[in-house]
Amino acid sequence: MTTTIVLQQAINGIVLGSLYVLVALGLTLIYGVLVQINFAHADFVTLGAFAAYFFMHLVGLGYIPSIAVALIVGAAMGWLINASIFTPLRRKNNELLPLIATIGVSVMMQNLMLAWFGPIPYAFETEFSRHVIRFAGIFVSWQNVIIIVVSALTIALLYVFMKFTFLGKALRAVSQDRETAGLMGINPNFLIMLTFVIASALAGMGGAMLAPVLVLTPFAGTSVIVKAFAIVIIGGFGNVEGTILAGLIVGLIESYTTQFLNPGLIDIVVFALLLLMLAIRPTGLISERREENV
Amino acid sequence: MSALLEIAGLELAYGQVAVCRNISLRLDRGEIVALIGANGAGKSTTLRAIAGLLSPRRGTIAFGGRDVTALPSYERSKLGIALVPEGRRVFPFLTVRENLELGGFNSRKDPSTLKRRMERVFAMFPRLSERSSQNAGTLSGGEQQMLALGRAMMSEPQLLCLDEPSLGLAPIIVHDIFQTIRAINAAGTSILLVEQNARHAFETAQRGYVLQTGSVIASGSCATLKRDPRVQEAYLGRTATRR
Amino acid sequence: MTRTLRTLCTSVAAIGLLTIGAVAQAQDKTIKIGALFPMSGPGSYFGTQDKQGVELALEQINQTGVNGYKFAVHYEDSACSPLPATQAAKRLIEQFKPDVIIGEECSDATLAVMPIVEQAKVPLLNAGSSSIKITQPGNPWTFRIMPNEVMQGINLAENAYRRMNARRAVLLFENTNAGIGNAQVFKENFTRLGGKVLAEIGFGRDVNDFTAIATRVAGLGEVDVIPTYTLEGQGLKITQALAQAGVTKGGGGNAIQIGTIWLPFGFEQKAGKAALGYIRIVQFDPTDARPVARNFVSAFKAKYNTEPTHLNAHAYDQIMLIADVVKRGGKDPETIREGLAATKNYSGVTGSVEFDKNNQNVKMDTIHYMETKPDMSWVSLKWN
Amino acid sequence: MSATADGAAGEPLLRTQELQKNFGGVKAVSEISFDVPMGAIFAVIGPNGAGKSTLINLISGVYRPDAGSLSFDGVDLSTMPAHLRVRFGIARTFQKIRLFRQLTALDNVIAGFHVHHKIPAWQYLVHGAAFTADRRRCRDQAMQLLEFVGMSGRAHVPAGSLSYGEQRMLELARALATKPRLLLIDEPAAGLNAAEVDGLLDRIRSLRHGGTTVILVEHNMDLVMNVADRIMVMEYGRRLFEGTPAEVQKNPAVIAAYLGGELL
Amino acid sequence: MSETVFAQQWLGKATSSRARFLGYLTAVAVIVTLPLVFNDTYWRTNLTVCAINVLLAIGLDFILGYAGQLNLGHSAFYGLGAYVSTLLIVKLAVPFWLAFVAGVAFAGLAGTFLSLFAVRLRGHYLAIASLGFAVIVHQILLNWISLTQGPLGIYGIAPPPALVVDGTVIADFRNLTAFFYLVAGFALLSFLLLSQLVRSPVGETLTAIREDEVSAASLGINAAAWKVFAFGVGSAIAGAAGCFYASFVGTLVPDAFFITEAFNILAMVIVGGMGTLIGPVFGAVLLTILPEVLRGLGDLRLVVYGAALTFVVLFIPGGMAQAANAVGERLWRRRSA
Repeated sequence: MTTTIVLQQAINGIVLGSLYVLVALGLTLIYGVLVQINFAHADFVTLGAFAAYFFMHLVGLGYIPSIAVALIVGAAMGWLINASIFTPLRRKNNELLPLIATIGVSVMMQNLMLAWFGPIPYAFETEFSRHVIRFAGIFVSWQNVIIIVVSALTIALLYVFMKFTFLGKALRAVSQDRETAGLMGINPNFLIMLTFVIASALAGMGGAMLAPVLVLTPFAGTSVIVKAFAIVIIGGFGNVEGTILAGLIVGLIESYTTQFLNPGLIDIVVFALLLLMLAIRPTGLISERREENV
Repeated sequence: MSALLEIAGLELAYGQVAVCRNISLRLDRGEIVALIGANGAGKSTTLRAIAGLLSPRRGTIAFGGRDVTALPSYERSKLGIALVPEGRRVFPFLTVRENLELGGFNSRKDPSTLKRRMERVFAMFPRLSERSSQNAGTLSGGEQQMLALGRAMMSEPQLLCLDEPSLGLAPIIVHDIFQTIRAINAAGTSILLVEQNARHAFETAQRGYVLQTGSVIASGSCATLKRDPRVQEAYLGRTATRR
Repeated sequence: MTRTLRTLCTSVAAIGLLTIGAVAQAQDKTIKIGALFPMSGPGSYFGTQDKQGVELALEQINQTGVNGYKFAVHYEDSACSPLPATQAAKRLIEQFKPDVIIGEECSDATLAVMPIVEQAKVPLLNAGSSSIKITQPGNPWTFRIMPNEVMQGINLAENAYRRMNARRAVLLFENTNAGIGNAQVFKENFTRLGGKVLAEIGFGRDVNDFTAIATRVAGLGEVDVIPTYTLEGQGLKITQALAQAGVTKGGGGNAIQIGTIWLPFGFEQKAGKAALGYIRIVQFDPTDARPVARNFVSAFKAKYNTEPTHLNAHAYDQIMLIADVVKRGGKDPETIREGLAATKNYSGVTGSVEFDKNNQNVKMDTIHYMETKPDMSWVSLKWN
Repeated sequence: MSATADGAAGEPLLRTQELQKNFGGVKAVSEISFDVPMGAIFAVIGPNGAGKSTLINLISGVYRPDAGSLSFDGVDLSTMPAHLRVRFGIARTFQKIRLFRQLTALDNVIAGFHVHHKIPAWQYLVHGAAFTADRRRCRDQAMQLLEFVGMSGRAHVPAGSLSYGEQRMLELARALATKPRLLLIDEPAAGLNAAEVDGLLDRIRSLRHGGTTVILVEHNMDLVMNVADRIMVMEYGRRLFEGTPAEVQKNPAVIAAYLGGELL
Repeated sequence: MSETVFAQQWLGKATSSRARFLGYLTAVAVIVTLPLVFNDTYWRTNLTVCAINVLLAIGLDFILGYAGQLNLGHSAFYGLGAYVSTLLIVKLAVPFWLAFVAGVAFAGLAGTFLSLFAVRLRGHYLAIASLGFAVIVHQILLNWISLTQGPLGIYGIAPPPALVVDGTVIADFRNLTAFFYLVAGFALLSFLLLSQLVRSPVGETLTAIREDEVSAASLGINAAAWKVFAFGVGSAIAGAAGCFYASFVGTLVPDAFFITEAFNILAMVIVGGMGTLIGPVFGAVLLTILPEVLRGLGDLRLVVYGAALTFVVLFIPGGMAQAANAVGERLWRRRSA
């Protein structure tokens, strides 16, 4: 009985963790390349969820195509916020200003969505939500299977992109040394834009994947973003592998805290882990450290 | 011979602090030209301006007869300017092979050319081939310098700018590096060299420009420069003669 | 600089006063109703629906007026939070000078507003906050037409124990004033009767995935009832997760979810098969045969083209009760307060109203039990 | 003129033993031992990347040594944090200029008085007579220091807007504000023109007359040969040679390694 | 960054001590007259909220603008001040002013503790660590029900006891005007002390740390200790704001100290102009009044608020201090021309 529960909670945790990874990866990518935090990232998630909802309900092509639509909507938002906020502020070379600006954008987006979509939660039902696989006391809904599969595929695709394509390598180069990347013939501005688009596309897609899980209101993304920040730090800012690992860990913490402690304590446990991480390994789970040159 | 690089009246500054006041120089196709001077004279800054990392306050940079003053670094790279920056600046968390591939970013759509170039670089520096799947950050100083040089060569530039290639390297390695530099030049690449090691600079280059506090104070063939007292002064300070 | 700012503030304040004043003085004989609803943030879930009910009621009573009075409503965003609610209440009282105030939904906000209305001597009519503190001790200026957490909790616990023969319960509740309060009352009464509470699982409003909670409930062994105190959004997720985990009837288990009036009509349709067997208290029953309910439902559908919720109904009832008080002679804050206190057997959409000495509605016909059938329709359980 | 003879007799002001510092497997400084006598001007030369700046960073406390020890006036410095070393009388300038760019030149120097304020703590909140006196004293002394480095006319210019040479001089003035017994100067002549170098040379000499011991890292041989009592030559993190200027100039290994052989 | 520099120069240096004295006199006059000009309870409430927010903003500015530490968790200290003082009053019947001191001290100690822990962290790491701290504090307030009542809240918190001298009531804090004078007076005093502090060597020390810690260490500055000090002072001031909040609103629930509150305070500092003390004062006033003034816009009020915040950052990155500076400079130029 207990092993079943532990196993079941592991599955629950991994499902949730893979969703967090999708959201946190975007934050990490942006941080890696720009050393900036985008607070509006959460609202891209929400927007992606709504895009998927309305596409499903107005166009009626089913859930899977709606994920693609959410991805595109997220990408477009990423492009927009990069062009309107980060590009003009990059010249000011200040780490605070873009952060505050994105808080402003976040307030604006949330309330615009509130005006358009209203506060009453949308029931996001997909054709997979109600089908449950049961095996030896373990249950998984098809929706969750899709979440795991799509997340794993996305992460794999992203990995292939970063590892094996020229653009992906260029992107990593830009995050390590923007100036030298320029010497290679790489246009850093283009790649920063690309990073934003990819990160936001992930957020949008994350939204579509989260939509059946989330309580879908204009404030839905906010509930995820604080944890996403924790994941990004636990994984090490700008570190993709660390973020994936940390995302899964936080997902597991959430399910095991629920099982053995109390769901009210989830945030305390997650952020205690965060502070512990910062105390013992300030650069994250998988460390990349450089000496300061004086 | 025609001028590959022609710089006129360059004034460069970081923020409000002027570093170079009036730099004019010229480099012909096939030449190795050395820029020499004491620390802080503005040598590296001049190279950065040539590569497009710093836009000048005043003055022009022409490359292959075309005014490139306003072009960003990645556009200049496409025209055939490559810079091996001070401190090598390899991408530490990319493998050696990935570093090299990025060096050939401009030819990314032509895999066969890239393959040929990479083989050439590996032939030049067999050590790199042995370590091709290692992260560049784990290489020794000398190996990083080889990588930086190889990476620059991956674009088969017309002009290769080298910023202190001997910095912090053991003599044997420095020797090797300079041999390679000469070989690269012999194969047709023009080279602009900033070097603190006077012997190597003068042994390698045909002509030189001497910089002092941001201005060119002497120029000419290396043979004549070697004997010019102003060179010793600019390079090493007025020597102990005054005592 | 400072002087400019002060001038600026004064002029802005003046403009504000003028606009509000203009609305207020449009009619000579007007009963001014101030509405404190959460209209920003997640709490706007309540405000939006409240507003619909109010608008419908206004439309109806202003066609003819009552005793020659027309009704005007001014909304302020009280944001479901003490300080904003205080600010909103003061602004409302100062600038709109209402004869009566309706709202807030969240107990914290209502409790924060109560001293202010008492000081200003303006009656406050509440229909959405369940905390017992609002009417115990309460104050003479605050009235509540909804049954409080104690009334609901005792009733629910007794019915669960006696009629459903439940002995083992698991409490699921959001970590809010109302969630905790309701769960505690149930627990006290259920254990007093001899039942056993196997687990109390509270969770924040930011918890999304309830599979983990459902898994935990499933691991607790035999469970008879699961009293659940959440809003619609999380409620849907919980019901589906419990069914998935095979805990509740909807998922082939034996446990039955029970709950208070928080969930809107239509919840079962949204939740689907998972909601099978759900038994809950509703205050507003759209199948209610009384004419007042019938008229409300049809008028609401005509105006908004959607089924009304209990929030719509409560807001509607608040206005209609005020209209009734005006009919009985209420014309200013003091007389409206007296009128409210004197209410006897007023029949509203959500049931009848009669206040005790603490101004709590004591009519138990506001507590109906409904059970969800396999076709997702409701059947009334007539447990009162 | 040379203080070497007197200084060698007494206890050295600074003594380093077998100092070692690694960066990711590279030995930036290895097995460096030397003594700096009281009142001496001790120069460290060597090619770029030889480990000179790392040595300065070890002495000033920016880095902790991986092995070896260093003591100042008999006090062990090995584990002492940088800011405490200042209280013992060690000050420094930086190779890559690190001024407070947004503060004026004057305020940069005043910031250097940090360890020398002697006012009761409450007067930080209620500015009384002692506070005003201290302010005036700091201001006056700061102006004197600016005058010393020839910058009294630029006192109210933000440091970031000063010319390169001025910034170097301002760093020197700021370091002097801490009233050091040992001053570490890292490439002060880099980017200076000949006239400025002359001025620098005079200032270093007058510092020595004032009793300050100086460790000078420099490429400018003119400067080094003219002011230094002793010179240590470094290469690849190791000590290649140590001696008087005359000895250094004659040593063939030094000439080969640093000066580029045939050039001189 | 350069915009803030100009603002600092103009606002910080160009004022002589006489001008400052006149400034404080004006401030006192403004504080005294404000409740007389705005003579309804709604605006008097807003005035007090402004004064509370001014306290929060100058406290954060001291940490952020002067010591250069990106603190995203200011709401935690605000909440700790509120809860500690209130719990002492409610549970142990401690006299208000003693509880006030305890609340301030506890918040200050919490800030010191966080800072000691986070002293190695820089930039965004510190930002997220402080954010994490704020999340934890909020969650503890929410979950430790036996102590804090959690979401059930604490109600009917009394205002500070009336000020009585020789049997005559001088100030009864149930009166809004008196309460405003109390908080505004405290804010003015805090401002005065902070301003004295930043114009003393402490100001230079903190600026030096903000600009370059390595360089500061080379001047004997113990950056870690001073950063902890600044954090402690800033969070203690937030604690004071919390004590006032509790006794002013009379109701205490943990959600009042959710992390969005920290963002609001941060926005006040930025919009006002960080690194100047006077800027955040106006930033706090503006961002407290703006949402109230925008109430007329109904649903779109927060959209406009968000847009305004973004706009300020994009076009006036030095905040109101920069704008005032630009205007002042232009006027000065015109006069001298």
